Amino acid sequence: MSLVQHVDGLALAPPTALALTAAAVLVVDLLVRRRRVELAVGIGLLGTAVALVFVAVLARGEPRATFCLTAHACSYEADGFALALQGLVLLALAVVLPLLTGALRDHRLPPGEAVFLLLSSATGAMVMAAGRDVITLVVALELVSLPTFVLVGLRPGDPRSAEAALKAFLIGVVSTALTLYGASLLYGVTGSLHLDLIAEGLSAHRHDPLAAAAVVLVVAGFGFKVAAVPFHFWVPDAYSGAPLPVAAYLAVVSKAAGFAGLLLLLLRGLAPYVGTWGPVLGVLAALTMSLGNLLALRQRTVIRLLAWSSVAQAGYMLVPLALHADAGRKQMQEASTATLGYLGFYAAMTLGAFAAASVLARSHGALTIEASRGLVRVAPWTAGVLVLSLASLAGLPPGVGGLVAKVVVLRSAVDAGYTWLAVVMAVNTVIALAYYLRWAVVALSPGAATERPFPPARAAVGAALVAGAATVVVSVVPQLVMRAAAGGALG
Amino acid sequence: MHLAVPLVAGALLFGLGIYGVLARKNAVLVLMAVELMLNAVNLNLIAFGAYLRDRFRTGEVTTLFVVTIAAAEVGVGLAIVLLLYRRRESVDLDRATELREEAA
Amino acid sequence: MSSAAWLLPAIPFAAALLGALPACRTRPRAAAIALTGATTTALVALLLLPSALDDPTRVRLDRLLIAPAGALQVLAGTRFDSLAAVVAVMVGVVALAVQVYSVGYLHDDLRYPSYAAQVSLFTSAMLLVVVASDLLELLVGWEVMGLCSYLLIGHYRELDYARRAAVKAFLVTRIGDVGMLLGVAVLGTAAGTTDIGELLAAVPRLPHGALVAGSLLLLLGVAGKSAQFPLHVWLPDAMAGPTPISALIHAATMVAAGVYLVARLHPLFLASTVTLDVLALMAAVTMLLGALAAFAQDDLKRLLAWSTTSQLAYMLGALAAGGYDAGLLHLMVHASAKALLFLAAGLVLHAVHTGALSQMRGVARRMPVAALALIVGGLTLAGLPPFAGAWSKDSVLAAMKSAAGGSGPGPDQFEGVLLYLAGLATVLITAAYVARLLLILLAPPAPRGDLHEPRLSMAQSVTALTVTCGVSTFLALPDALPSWLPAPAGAREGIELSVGGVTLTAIGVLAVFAALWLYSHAGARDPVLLLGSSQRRLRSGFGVDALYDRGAVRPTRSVAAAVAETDASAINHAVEGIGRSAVRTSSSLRVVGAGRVRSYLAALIAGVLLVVVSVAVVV
Amino acid sequence: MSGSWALPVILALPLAGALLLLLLPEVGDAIAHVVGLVVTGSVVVGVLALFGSFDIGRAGRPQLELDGDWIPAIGVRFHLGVDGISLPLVGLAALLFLLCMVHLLRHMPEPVRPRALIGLLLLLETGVLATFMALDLIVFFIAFEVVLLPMYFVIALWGGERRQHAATKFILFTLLGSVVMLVGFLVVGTHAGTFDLVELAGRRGAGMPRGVQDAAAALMILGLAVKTPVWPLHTWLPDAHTEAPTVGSVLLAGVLLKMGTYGLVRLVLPVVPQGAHDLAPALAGFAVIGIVWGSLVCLVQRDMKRLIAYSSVGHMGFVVLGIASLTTIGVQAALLANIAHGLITGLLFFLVGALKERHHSSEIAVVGEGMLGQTPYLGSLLVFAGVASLGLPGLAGFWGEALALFGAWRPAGGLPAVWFQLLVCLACLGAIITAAYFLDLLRRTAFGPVPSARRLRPVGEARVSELVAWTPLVVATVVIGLYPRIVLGLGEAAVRGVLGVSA
Repeated sequence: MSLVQHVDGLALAPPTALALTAAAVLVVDLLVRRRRVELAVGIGLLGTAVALVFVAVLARGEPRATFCLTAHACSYEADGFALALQGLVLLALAVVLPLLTGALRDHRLPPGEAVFLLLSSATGAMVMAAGRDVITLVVALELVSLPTFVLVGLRPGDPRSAEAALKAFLIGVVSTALTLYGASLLYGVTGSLHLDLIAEGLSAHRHDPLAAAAVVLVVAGFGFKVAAVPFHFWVPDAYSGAPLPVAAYLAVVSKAAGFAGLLLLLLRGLAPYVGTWGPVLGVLAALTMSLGNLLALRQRTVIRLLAWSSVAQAGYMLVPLALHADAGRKQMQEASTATLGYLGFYAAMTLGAFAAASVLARSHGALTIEASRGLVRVAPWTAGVLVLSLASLAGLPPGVGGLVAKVVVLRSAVDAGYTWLAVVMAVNTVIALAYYLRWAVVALSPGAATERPFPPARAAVGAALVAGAATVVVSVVPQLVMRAAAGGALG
Repeated sequence: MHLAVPLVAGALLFGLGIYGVLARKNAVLVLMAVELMLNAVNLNLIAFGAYLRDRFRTGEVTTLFVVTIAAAEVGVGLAIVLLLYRRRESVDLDRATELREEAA
Repeated sequence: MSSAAWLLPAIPFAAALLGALPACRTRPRAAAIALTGATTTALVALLLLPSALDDPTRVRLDRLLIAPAGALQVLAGTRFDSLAAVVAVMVGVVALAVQVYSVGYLHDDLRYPSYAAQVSLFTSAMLLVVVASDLLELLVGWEVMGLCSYLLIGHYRELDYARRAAVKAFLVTRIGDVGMLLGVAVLGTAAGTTDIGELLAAVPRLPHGALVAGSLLLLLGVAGKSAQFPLHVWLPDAMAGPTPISALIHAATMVAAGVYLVARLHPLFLASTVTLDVLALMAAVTMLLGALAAFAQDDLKRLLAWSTTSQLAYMLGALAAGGYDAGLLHLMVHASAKALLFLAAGLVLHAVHTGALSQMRGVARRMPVAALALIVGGLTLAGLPPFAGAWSKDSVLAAMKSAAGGSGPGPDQFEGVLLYLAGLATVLITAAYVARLLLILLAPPAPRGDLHEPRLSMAQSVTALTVTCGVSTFLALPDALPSWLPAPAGAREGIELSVGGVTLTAIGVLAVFAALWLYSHAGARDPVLLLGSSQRRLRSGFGVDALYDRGAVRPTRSVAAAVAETDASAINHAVEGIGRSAVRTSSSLRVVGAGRVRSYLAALIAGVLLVVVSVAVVV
Repeated sequence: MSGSWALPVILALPLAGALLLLLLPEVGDAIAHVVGLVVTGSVVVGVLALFGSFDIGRAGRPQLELDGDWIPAIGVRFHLGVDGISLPLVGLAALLFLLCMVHLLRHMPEPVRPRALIGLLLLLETGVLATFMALDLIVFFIAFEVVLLPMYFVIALWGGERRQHAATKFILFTLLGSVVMLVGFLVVGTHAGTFDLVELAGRRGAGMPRGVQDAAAALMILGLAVKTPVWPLHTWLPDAHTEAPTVGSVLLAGVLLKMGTYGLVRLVLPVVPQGAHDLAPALAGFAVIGIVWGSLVCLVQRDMKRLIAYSSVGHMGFVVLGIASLTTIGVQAALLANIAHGLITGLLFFLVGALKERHHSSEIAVVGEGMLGQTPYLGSLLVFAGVASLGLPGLAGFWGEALALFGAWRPAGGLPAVWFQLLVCLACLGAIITAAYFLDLLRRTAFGPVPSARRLRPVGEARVSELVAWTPLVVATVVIGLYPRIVLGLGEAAVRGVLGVSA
């Protein structure tokens, strides 16, 4: 056994590029005094673009793997699944970074640190997508989470920001502890922490209560990231305490990372115990979407509405994972495709909504729903993106993307025989429409001629338009997303 | 030594940590309770590693990672607690309830 | 589309369309269009008559597929035989008379143009009924006629009672029509066709249930259109319309449609004794009810309306008794007599501006045209020889008598006897109200003061109809009709006339005339006083209207109110309640986000523990 | 993609118009009207061309098909086509949208904003046409959903006083219906392995066990019943109609309701025939309750818009009854009644809208008597529309309802005939009450003396722009009434196909 492994640099290139960019931002920020915001964000975008190029290059070639224990058990795989998610993370980053400029200026946040933290967290998300053993996943999880805690608490002078950070942090670390404890038990049962080897081990240990408990515990940390019930509590508080772009990042990138880990863990590592976790996730999905939608129904501020809506959306994304004990490889593959596909559509539309909210926050100040009255007059394009995004989130045309996403997820529930879950989701869709619409119609209503304290930030409007364009593209050609999502988590 | 001994000890440690998380109002003490939970994990990993005679030394290696994670968490956590203290002059968790669902 | 029979409904339809155009809405243009249309129609009907009578058994068919629906292929078109030809002539002539008359009668009415167009449309619809080859097609004409009747009764739309009468007429006939539609559906689905010829051919192989149910339902339509008990209530009220309309619709054409339909489908009805029983009973009740109510009326037009109801029952009674030719003969005779009476009554009304008989004493003495018309029409209606009414009535009675004897086609003997007795009694009551009418209008002294002179066109058409009616008396109609209108298989052949019967009837009628003359002459009294306290009861037609109001109209309204309330409170409430409960649930879930991070952590760990335990147990 | 591009081109027209108007704020309001007219006009021309190129001999099969992969990952094909069932509805929709545009020229509801309103209506048109052309379950569903948001905004932004409530109720209620329907589609898709309607209709439910068919049919019928609407799922309709602006009411009644019954014929009958057969008696029962219920409510209704809305419940009841009979004649009748209801109720809503504009209320008491006296055109048209709606033979409304009764009197083999016959009798009762309330309505509005107050301040007679918008409806009602073969003949073969009956 050679202690010196061959490391495939190309496979690792995307996260590496991002990590190096993060470091570069920090260094440059120390050296430069003027125009720090533009510079930090600019370098960040550049690094994102480079990483994206690497992803594209990798996507053209054969799947690569590195850090291998044996010939078949590698800890890092740049396969279709990983690349799709990495692409998603990078594209989302390309929207979040410009959004950040406005917040950096308005709240006088330290630009270098903020961009550095964001890029570090994103690096974690990229690694998460490619990690194939529990340790890599947990480390990636921490890498995603820890910088976001700091980002949430970054608003100077605002005690709510610190409170939000603390809540997110505590729930996060407790969840991680649960995951690690579960991982330790899993190691004990199967003798390995590599996903494929865990799967082999679990196959040999059917109906083991300890293993079942370990399965549940190990999922906890990822449940925290995706904001599933009962790990969702931090979401509304953290979103409303955090700067808006950070909330957007949490809602999209961090959630995507959580789902990446969850899919890998469940479908690849814990697949033999599908009979255990399948029904549990079905129930959790139902609870998550119902709770999220019901609570979103009465929100008056934009940000809490989006927060609860993102909880509800997580519930939808969990639906495909509700599998029956007899689910075979094909069903798991489809479940992965469905969740990943939904994630793709979700990213586009959620970013659109957050971007519009950012524009709103600048042009209107207060962030109540009522404050967006007359948005269509002040910023027609942003209003358009907002309505399109909300329609997508609700799953109604013209947001065909969101509609297709819902169809995909519902289909997998019906396929799996969880028709009740499909009906619950159907009812939830209706509740959700009620609050999305309430906002949309306010934004489109002619309002009192509002004074504009700031002109809408051009970067934010641009970000909104990019997200809107993405939503349109995935609405017209949903196959783009679905094809990318078809690279399953099963390897 | 029988495997059960370290495992039970780990479970107790973990339970203690959970108790601490739930019972303590002081944010710093809650942080310490989380450390207890992570150490329970370490205990488990070491015990299983020894028991399984894992040729990859997975248990031991993972422990190193967990220790690092714990350190990072404490670093970030203390910073946040400090931040809160600077704003509120209190580290009482029950008093940090400004962010909540509004009454309808 | 080659048959000239198409022209019959098409010409007046074109006239109606033209008349509805904005450009044609001036009085002279409207009159020109309407008169041209009516004249052409009558001419076409007359021209088509000889060839149809040449070979009375021949049926000319010209059909076009208009509604291919599954197994049912509705071929609409014309079915022109001698029956259709004869009735078409009747309709054409009466319609022409009415159009001519209306030019004068509505001389000062601004709404004449639309009126004329509606009459044209009406004529077209009636002729469509006459020539229709398919029951659904027939139903089109049948109900469009109902619509025109509705519009024309409501002509004086400012008058509340006219509006109400219009609605009532449409609604009551609609009840019958829906029944009839259902009947067509029953028969049509059973026979697989709604074509009249094919349906009649299929009668022997129809299931008995479908035959009985279908024919009974058709009868409902007949009752509605021909104002038979229990759907007769609309006709007296319908007199709210202009008088020519009363003549056209409510004497000669629309109400005749019911009789025509029974004649058209006679074999179908003859095949179901139950239906004939019901028809006989209906006719018996209606003829007595109508005659008695007519006698008690205070209003000239209402008197004539009730009389119509009663006489239509005669025709239907004849058909029920199997007397095909007798019924049709009476239809013709009555149509011309009643049209004449109505138009003459219109002259009187036009002159005195009131419909009350008590205001009309002696009026006709100063109006020779009207007087002559009233005498000819009245005596025809009463059935006094040598007027044609005597022959037609007698043949009807003869048919009923045979039915009462239980021989030949017809209802069961019991119903036959009832029918015959009612027929006999009605002869006498009819004589009584005709005598009353003539006595009042012709009794001396003639009133003084101004009377409106009838306009020329009105006088013309009345004269023409008087002549027609008078001439028909001397025509050998009773002889000719059976050869023109060969009875369908199973019906009674020909017209049975017995000198004895006619004589007896005549003596009875004369006796009634004499008695009333003596009564009224003695103290210039209205014979209606004979009725004493029961007059009011009879005048209201035995209170059937009030009964309907209490038994059907008001309950329906209260049910409707209750349903509307349930819809608003229960169903709608349930739906909106679901929405509200979602919002309530949302509010009560607020505790989930109460802000304390330690409760968050507790819930988190409790949740995980719950799942861990349950999973570990289940595994 | 393979096949004819005619249908997508027709769909693209209103979509492009909508995008042009909604996305380019620089487009002036006057241009908006022009764009609306030109686009809907060219759609009508396009649809006429469709009629021209349609092979009536093969009306039973979809024609002018376009078929291609759209989302292969979940087996969704972009499959469009028209047959004898959908073509008349496409024609109806195209016509009504054009007429609405004509109407809007002179009658913009408050707040005016023509660019937005016309843009939304064009979007609506895209969805409606796509629904009638879709030959894939998922594409159908998406098109079905396209109409929701535009209609919601039309009601919520241009509606009456309680518009927000009505609009929300409309969209939530119908969305609930359509997602339930989607679950039904997915059940079908799971068991059949395809969403393609032509393929599914060809199999006629083969391979789907009875329980699955029943479940799928129940879900689909439930969803479509909300849209139709079938009693007791109708309560969104009166509110939506009452609050919507005139064009909204016209399109709701004239086109959107049709999507529900079209769905029953297009999706339920051929795809899950066994399920349809099992549920038909219950469906017919609800339909007939709706007929009687709706007409009774109308009897005591004081608002004309609500009255017409409830009358729609009754009329659609006849349509559903015809469909539930599962006979060729019944289903053909239903399709005809669909078209007739679209024309007649569209006309009625135009008229009531005109009255509301003049009197600022659609209360019967406010509108008052004497329309024939003061505004003879408006009055006569109201009488015409009223008697057409009550099913006068010779006008379009008659044939559908009459033939539906024919179909239901002798339902398809295996259905309880006595039950259906009882229902037919009840439906006849409803038809009588329908006549009663329409006649009562006319008595209290069209007829009667002109109120003295109104003599001093005359109410405007119908304008040319209004007459232009209404005349085609009148003409079509008469023509179809006299010669229903135009519609029935088109549908015959296709209906046989849907029911799996050989000619």
